[in-house]
Amino acid sequence: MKARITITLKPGVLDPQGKAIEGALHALGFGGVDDVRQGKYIEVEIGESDPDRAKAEVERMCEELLANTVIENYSYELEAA
Amino acid sequence: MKARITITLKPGVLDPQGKAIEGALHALGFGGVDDVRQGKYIEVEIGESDPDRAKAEVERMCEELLANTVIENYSYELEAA
Amino acid sequence: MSEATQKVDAPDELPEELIAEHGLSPDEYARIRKELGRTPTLTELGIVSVMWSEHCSYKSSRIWLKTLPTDGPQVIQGPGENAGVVDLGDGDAAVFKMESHNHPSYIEPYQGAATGVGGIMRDVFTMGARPVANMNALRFGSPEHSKTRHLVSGVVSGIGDYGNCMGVPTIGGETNFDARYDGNILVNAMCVGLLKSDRIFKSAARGVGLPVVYVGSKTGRDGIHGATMASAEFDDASAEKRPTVQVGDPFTEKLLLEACLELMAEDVIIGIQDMGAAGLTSSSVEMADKGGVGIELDLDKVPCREEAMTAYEMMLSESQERMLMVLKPGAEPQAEAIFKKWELDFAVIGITTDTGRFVIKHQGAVEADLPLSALADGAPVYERPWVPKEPQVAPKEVPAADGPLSSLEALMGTSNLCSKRWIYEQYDHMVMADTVARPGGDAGVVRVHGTNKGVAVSCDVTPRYCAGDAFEGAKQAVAECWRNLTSVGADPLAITDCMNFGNPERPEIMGEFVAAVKGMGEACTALSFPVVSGNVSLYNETNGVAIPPTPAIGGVGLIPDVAKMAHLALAHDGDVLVVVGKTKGHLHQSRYQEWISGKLEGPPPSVDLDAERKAGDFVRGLIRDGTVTAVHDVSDGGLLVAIAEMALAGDRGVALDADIGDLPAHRFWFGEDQARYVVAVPSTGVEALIAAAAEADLPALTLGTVGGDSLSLGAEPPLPLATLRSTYEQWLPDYMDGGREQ
Amino acid sequence: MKAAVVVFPGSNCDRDAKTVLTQVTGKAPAMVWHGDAELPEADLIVLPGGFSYGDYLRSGAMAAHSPIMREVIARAKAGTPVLGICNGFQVLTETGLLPGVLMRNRSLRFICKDVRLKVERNDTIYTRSYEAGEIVTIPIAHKDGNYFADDETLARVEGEGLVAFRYVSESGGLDDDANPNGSQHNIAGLYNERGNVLGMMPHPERLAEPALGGTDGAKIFTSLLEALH
Ligand SMILES: Nc1ncnc2c1ncn2[C@@H]1O[C@H](COP(=O)(O)OP(=O)(O)O)[C@@H](O)[C@H]1O
Ligand SMILES: [Mg+2]
Repeated sequence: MKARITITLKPGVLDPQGKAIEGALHALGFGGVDDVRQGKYIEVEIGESDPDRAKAEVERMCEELLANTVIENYSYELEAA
Repeated sequence: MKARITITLKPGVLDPQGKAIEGALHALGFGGVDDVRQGKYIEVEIGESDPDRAKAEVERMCEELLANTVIENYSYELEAA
Repeated sequence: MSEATQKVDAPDELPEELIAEHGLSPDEYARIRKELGRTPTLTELGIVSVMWSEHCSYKSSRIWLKTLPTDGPQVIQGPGENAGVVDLGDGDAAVFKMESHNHPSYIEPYQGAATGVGGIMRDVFTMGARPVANMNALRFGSPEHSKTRHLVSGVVSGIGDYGNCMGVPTIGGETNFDARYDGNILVNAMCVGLLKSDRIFKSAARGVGLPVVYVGSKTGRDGIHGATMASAEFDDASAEKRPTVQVGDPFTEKLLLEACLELMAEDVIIGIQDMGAAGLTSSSVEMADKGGVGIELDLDKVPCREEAMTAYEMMLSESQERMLMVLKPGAEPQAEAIFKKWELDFAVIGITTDTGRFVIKHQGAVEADLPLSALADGAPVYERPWVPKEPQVAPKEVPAADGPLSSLEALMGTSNLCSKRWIYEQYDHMVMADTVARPGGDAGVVRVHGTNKGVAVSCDVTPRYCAGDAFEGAKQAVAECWRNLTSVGADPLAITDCMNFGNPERPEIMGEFVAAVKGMGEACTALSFPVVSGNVSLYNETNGVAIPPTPAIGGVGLIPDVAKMAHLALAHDGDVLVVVGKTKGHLHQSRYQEWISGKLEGPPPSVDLDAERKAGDFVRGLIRDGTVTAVHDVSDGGLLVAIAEMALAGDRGVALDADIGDLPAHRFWFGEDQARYVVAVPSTGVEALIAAAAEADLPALTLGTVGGDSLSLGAEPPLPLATLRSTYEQWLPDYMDGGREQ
Repeated sequence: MKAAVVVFPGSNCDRDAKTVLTQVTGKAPAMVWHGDAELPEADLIVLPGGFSYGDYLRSGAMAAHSPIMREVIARAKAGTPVLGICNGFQVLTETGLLPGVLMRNRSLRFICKDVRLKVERNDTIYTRSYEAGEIVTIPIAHKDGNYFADDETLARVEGEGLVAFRYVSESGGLDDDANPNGSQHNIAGLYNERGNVLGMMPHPERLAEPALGGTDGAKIFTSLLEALH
């Protein structure tokens, strides 16, 4: 199965990249833009076809490595191959 | 409206980050993992409520700044505030 | 597998467009057909096209490059290997080379510049050296051009991210802004490495039946046609060529570096060659050609990142971070263990043969079977027609602005004379903990680890001079580089070069190239400063408009004891500044002329190589015997700019009171006459210094006294250093921020 | 004093750490490859600077999961001094041995330059050769050194005096101009509660010799030598 994982900063956590993008967008004339936040997107092919087990596996990956749960949240979608 | 933008490397473009993450996941015991690709996820609040105009604006942002269209593709979803 | 028993399945004919797309002229194609006695396969066409491209074959430049001086007692390895090697004494040697990544950096500045840095470091560690210093020479378009800011930002972070991750300090460089580079920026990267002179690795694959080994990253469809692209002129459709951009992976290169050095400590490598432009093709052809053997590759063994790659794609891929080696038979397991430890791919993909042929097999078919002689030495060599440039007539006198100090203030806040701190602070210039002279001075200096010897490095060329007169300009580039090394107290040893020019098929461009080679050659000979490696980048033009001739020079020197190194920062109040060398007030093609009249015209300053040598040897002597407390050569902007740089670096003012004789003040203070140095000397030593200069038949003139916190000169209000500093430091950061606030 | 320097794939200040440790202690440290299961007995463990795993994903994240780190964490918890420099600091926060995270610099750019630091206290094993409140010069070289912690953590860190170094101006002021990367409270280095773990973004090993332009960095190592002797 393929997992599409989105990792975002928790609300309240400073986001220097998001802020810089926002500034650059304003400079390019996108005046109405606001609240820009940057996160990560990770696609992983997992060798697991059972949805429950796949779910458990993806969550473990996120908790252990992909996200720093002190500052980041994650969400994901699973898609059968 | 809120735009959720996902930026991914074009197929075939080397993804050193994805490769390294894959290696680390293997080392952590996620043996079945394959084809890891890393991209970016960006959330933007745009001061535009008309869906067509919002679409056009987000696309222009992606083309001009957010995505490096030489090596990256982008996709997005719009969500009313 | 040494006999190619199978036949090549060649097509009857190849479409003309296909041949043209591969950048081969009808004549060149006819030569291939004749050589083979049949039509080439697509894979063969690809192989020949990259090997015969300007980038790999040097077909337009070769006959001229051969005229350059390449010898000297200090030279261990001249041009012909991956990098040149010079002797540093005690068995130490420095390995260095400069290379261009111009076209890729224009198309994708971050990745283009990053992979350029990665490529030049591979050239250096392929020789068995540990890279210890990087330099970068950058030419951007006018600051007003809409793409410039984006290009600066991408190029600088690309260079930084790659070098920083590798843990190799970037200790200097140069940066110019000039509208003539609007459509063709130049990104030239230089790397210096250190090794023991009895442990140099070369690329020749000597011996038959030896395993050919692939290590590093996997092969993907990256940069296919990169080498031919680098040799093609830009046009407005070049956006179409975008997907050929390669992505760099500095982390993998760091592992590759460590793995290669670990294997090199063993006695198992016969030849080694990095895969740069034209990847597997040019690396294997070069190794076989230099070793005088044939080579046969089995592409089924090549580690691939993507599925269903064809022989054509594998042979032309420019995926980064890969190396090819020929090992002693039986050494494979030992080598494999090292590369596996570093988590890198390792595959035996071929064997050397006695057939003299380049044979490529893939999935049971022979995809190519070419005589090696035709690919390397047999590549075309052109004596392209060239015309010399009309000598420049000096236009009228350059007008004077109000006062020298107010002119200085304005000049120091221009794109070309301002501080490049914004750039070099993005480069880790201290990693390896041997950087004894950081960027901001005349040359960067790193210690030979564990000794007190220093290796000084500088990159120089003044393109506006070369545009005025390519011969004098090229002489000046070599002389300035020699001077910058001298200014820190080094003995200049040798240079590498990066010859950036327009389309050589135009006789006037070829004329610039010829003049530049001649000028370089003359200067290198006169200064005993031979060329040990280099690179040529032609076709730097867009829609028929070429860049100014830009022969970038990268020089390396040796400081026997870094305790006796000189620096430009003024160190003591009360010291006296003295200019060594003759001030004539040449203002044509100067920064002052550009600023006051908005034009660069007339002949550049001429370079008297005898005077250069005399002044340099004299100043180096003063540094070695501890006479002087600060040294700076005079270059862009002239005397007053040099003095201002010394004052800012030392945070000490100067009261100027020079006797300028009959020269108008603006010519004295801003003229760009060559062969000059400003030195600071304790007041008690001034007389002796002036006398020694006279003895050496060198003009020397006192300029003023160090002290205070401003520059003062005549009746003009003094210029506070704080004011000058903010002008000097702020231009580049303000410019780069401008994108945000516009 | 016997030191061990852990080498991760992509570490690049391991040799610099070795050089300074050898100079100061007179003994070469053990260089330990990350994949080794065994960590030798050591009075000090150093996690050096560099780009472990290319700093891909998040700086320090993958190194924090290296097999050797299990042992490093155990030793740290048992009281062995662990010094993380630059990337080593990032690894320490990723393992949770130190609180907070090091985010991308405010400017988003890599910064390499000398900075002024205030030594907050001199009653620790790392700083006893300094004066308390001393302003010292040590270089930084990083892209991700922007210290961030939530308010509660920050209050705890300050309350317990865990800040080791802060970025300051020449005169010791805590102004924003002196803050090179946007770190909260200008934090440049941090101790754990027990004081045996120190993470710092600046590179003391790079200014530990007059020829390199200064010696302020050496005092960290002389302090350790004295304390652990
Ligand atoms: N692209 C760059 N990268 C690193 N350092 C640079 C770069 N451009 C300029 N510098 C540094 O800025 C200083 C001034 O450069 P330059 O005026 O070209 O020196 P010089 O006139 O002595 O050749 C030098 O120390 C140089 O190394
Ligand atoms: Mg100079």
